[in-house]
Amino acid sequence: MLDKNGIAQRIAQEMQDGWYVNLGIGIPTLVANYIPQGISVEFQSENGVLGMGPFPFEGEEDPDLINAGKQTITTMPGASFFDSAMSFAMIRGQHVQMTVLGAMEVSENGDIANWKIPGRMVKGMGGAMDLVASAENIIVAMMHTNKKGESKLLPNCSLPLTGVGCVRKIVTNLAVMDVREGSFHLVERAPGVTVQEIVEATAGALVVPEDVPEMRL
Amino acid sequence: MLDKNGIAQRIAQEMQDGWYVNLGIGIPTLVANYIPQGISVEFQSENGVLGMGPFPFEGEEDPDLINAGKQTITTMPGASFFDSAMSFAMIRGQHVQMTVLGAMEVSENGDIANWKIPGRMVKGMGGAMDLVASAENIIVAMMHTNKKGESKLLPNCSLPLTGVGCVRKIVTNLAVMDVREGSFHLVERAPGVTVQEIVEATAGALVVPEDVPEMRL
Amino acid sequence: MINKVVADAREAVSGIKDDMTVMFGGFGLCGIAENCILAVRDSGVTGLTCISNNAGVDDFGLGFLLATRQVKKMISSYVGENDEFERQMLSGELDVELIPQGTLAERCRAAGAGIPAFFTPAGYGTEVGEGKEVRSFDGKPHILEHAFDAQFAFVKAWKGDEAGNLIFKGTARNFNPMMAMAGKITVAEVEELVPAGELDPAQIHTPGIFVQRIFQGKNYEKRIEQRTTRPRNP
Amino acid sequence: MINKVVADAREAVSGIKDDMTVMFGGFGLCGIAENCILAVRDSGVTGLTCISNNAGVDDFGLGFLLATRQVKKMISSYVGENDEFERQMLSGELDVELIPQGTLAERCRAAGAGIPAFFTPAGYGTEVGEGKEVRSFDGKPHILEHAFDAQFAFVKAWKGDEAGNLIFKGTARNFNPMMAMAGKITVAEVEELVPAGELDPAQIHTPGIFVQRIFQGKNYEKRIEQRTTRPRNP
Repeated sequence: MLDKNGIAQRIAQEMQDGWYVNLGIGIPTLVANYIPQGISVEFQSENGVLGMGPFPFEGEEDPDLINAGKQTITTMPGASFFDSAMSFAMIRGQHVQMTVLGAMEVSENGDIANWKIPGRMVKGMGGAMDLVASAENIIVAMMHTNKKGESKLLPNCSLPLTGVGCVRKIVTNLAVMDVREGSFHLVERAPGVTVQEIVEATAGALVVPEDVPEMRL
Repeated sequence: MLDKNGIAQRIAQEMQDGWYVNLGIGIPTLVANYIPQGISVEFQSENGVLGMGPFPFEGEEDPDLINAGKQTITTMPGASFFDSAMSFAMIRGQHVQMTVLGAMEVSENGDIANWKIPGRMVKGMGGAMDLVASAENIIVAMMHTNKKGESKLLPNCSLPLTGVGCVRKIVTNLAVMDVREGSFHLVERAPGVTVQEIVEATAGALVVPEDVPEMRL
Repeated sequence: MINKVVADAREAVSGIKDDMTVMFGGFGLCGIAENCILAVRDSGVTGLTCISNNAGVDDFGLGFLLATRQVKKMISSYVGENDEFERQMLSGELDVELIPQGTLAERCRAAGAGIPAFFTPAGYGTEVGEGKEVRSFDGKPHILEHAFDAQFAFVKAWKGDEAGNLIFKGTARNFNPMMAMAGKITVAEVEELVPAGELDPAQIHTPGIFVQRIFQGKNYEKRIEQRTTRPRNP
Repeated sequence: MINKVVADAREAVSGIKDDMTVMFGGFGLCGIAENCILAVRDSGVTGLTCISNNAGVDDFGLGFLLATRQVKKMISSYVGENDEFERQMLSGELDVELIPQGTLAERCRAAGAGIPAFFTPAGYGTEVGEGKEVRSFDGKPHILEHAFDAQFAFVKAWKGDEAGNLIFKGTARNFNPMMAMAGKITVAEVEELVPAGELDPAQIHTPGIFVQRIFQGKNYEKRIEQRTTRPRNP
């Protein structure tokens, strides 16, 4: 079984050299810590920066330099700043090759719900609806089940949707799954996790091939 | 009767302090030479500059600094450069207060034709269609009649249109006219021109008030 | 040239009236018009519809206008970190319209660019798309979104000149340029105001044509919401 | 990082094929990709559909591709000053689609920004509007225009860095930034290529994400079409 850092590490393996990547808040943010050796990617933050670097050293924080999570950041050589219209032009125009974001629910046809729980204070979708409607390569990073132990991989989402039919890949604490043709397709097991455990934790249609390798981190 | 410079001079009187102005090719270009004292306007050229100045001194021409007529120019203090999308955002978004352009024909309901003569080589509309469709304050600068002596102020345009119902004011070698409610409205006579001469040179509906003052230049 | 320079924030917001729709630039507390927000508060106008990506925090930014209940409706992509906001929303005192962030940005740009409507894929199949025209392009469904209509826009820049040209710093640019384009009256407050001619024309982010009033702000707090740092190597 | 820097124009245009749709930046002869145009000519591809505001002159710019009859169709807002162009158009060898300049610019931006279609007032009631959807907003009729679709975009910048970031000079910016956004493969030629990190991130006009290939061009002529000057005071 993976922890949050393990999920992030596995997702980082999906990155390819030269890609532009947008990471959501939460587990996705951790992906930046696990870029494979020999690979160079540029991180886009939708509030208007390309080429985000690590957090600043203490005392060097600049209030005019933050990411979409409102955290103070730095920039890498080759960075650029731009306005929000340009930022979402990059996203909507599919110039960002990979988007990683968290989810509350994903359905077997790739619908995603991650912005609203009826009856609770709603904070808003931010850029998530633009990201999921636009990106060709959306990876969801999340726990396989919620705090009550219920599956977050469902036949249909019960929560209000963020986007329809857009999720291509899911990495959870238990497994890596592709989403296509109306089903989750099991690709890899997390270390020490059995296929049976994954099947039991998955409420939506799950296609299990004969051989399901354990992921390598 | 006015010459081209006189037409330009009369149009310049329409400018108000602080306005942003787009001048077309031909007579409209001359308007810049007659800005009234005490008034300051900024000239926009749709290829991407605001705050155009006079032509450069000989030897100081910069091939990267031209206007929409492809002439070498200079800039004034407070100028800015921008791309074509931003330039037409200014125009379409009605941030430019005054547009002056030439015409081959204008109809009594304000249609304008100035880009195409069937059977001849067509060079294109350039930015004219965006300008006439967008601007609230379009002034046409032209001769009252064509080279054959035929009126260019018609009941209906015979040439392919550039825009419909958009012309507000016309300044010709003979007169100043407003265009509203489906008619040309005579406002001023050019020096030495009689109302009768204007009536005879105007094919479209012309409303003539009792008193038609001679213009002051 | 007509003088765009006003003395202070109070003069800059003059003409704002009850029930107007107004835009505020900024992302979180980054790049917000600190001086104008206070001046709008002090003007006493009420019933405002505010278009702003976020809604400030309890004791800063647009939180000031929420505390005084001058806001009737917020149009934003993300609100939160604001207890008073939550209270007013849940009690029904405050109307909230949530819009995808990219759509929010594009609707501002469209307003400034004379584009009354455009198609975007964002929000299709969700609550956001309900009641909106759907059309497929290359087999992909999109929804029709419309330009905003705002009487005032309050933006914050780093440097500005007397012709209204603006330059932004870092990610404090965010929504400010599009809102500057969109406002019928755009008020820009800047950290440094210089005479026309001192800024490089090629480096202007917002050309002065979009700015009707400009002034040098004061007492900028520039609060940081999430101060994240890394340790220096020993 | 994948190396975007290519050796020369020849390598930069590799992959261009007959009958492709390609964009060329520039306004008149200002800000045109002089090196790429020659390399496209020398590649020998034919049947091109070229999206470019203008069509060059007889012996320069896109005139080179017209002289060799490599262009099947021009999509422009203004053509002229080009006898060979006129001859090919009148003889029917060359197809020409004329588009309002602002619509041309916006259709490029829309292509790059994932906006498949938008409404504009330009061209309503004219030949340009024929056959297009009409809709009124606030009582004013608009027509629906669609994003372009181009396999290649060839743009010219003043400075660029190895990450693909571009800075333009003066009015040589024109259509280049939107075409850079729109091309599936965008090739940028620059007068000066510098290592990543040497350009100020706040002054980038075109972020590198839009540029797939970049190289330092050579032998720039930068011809002036209308050399206009004023006399010095004696």
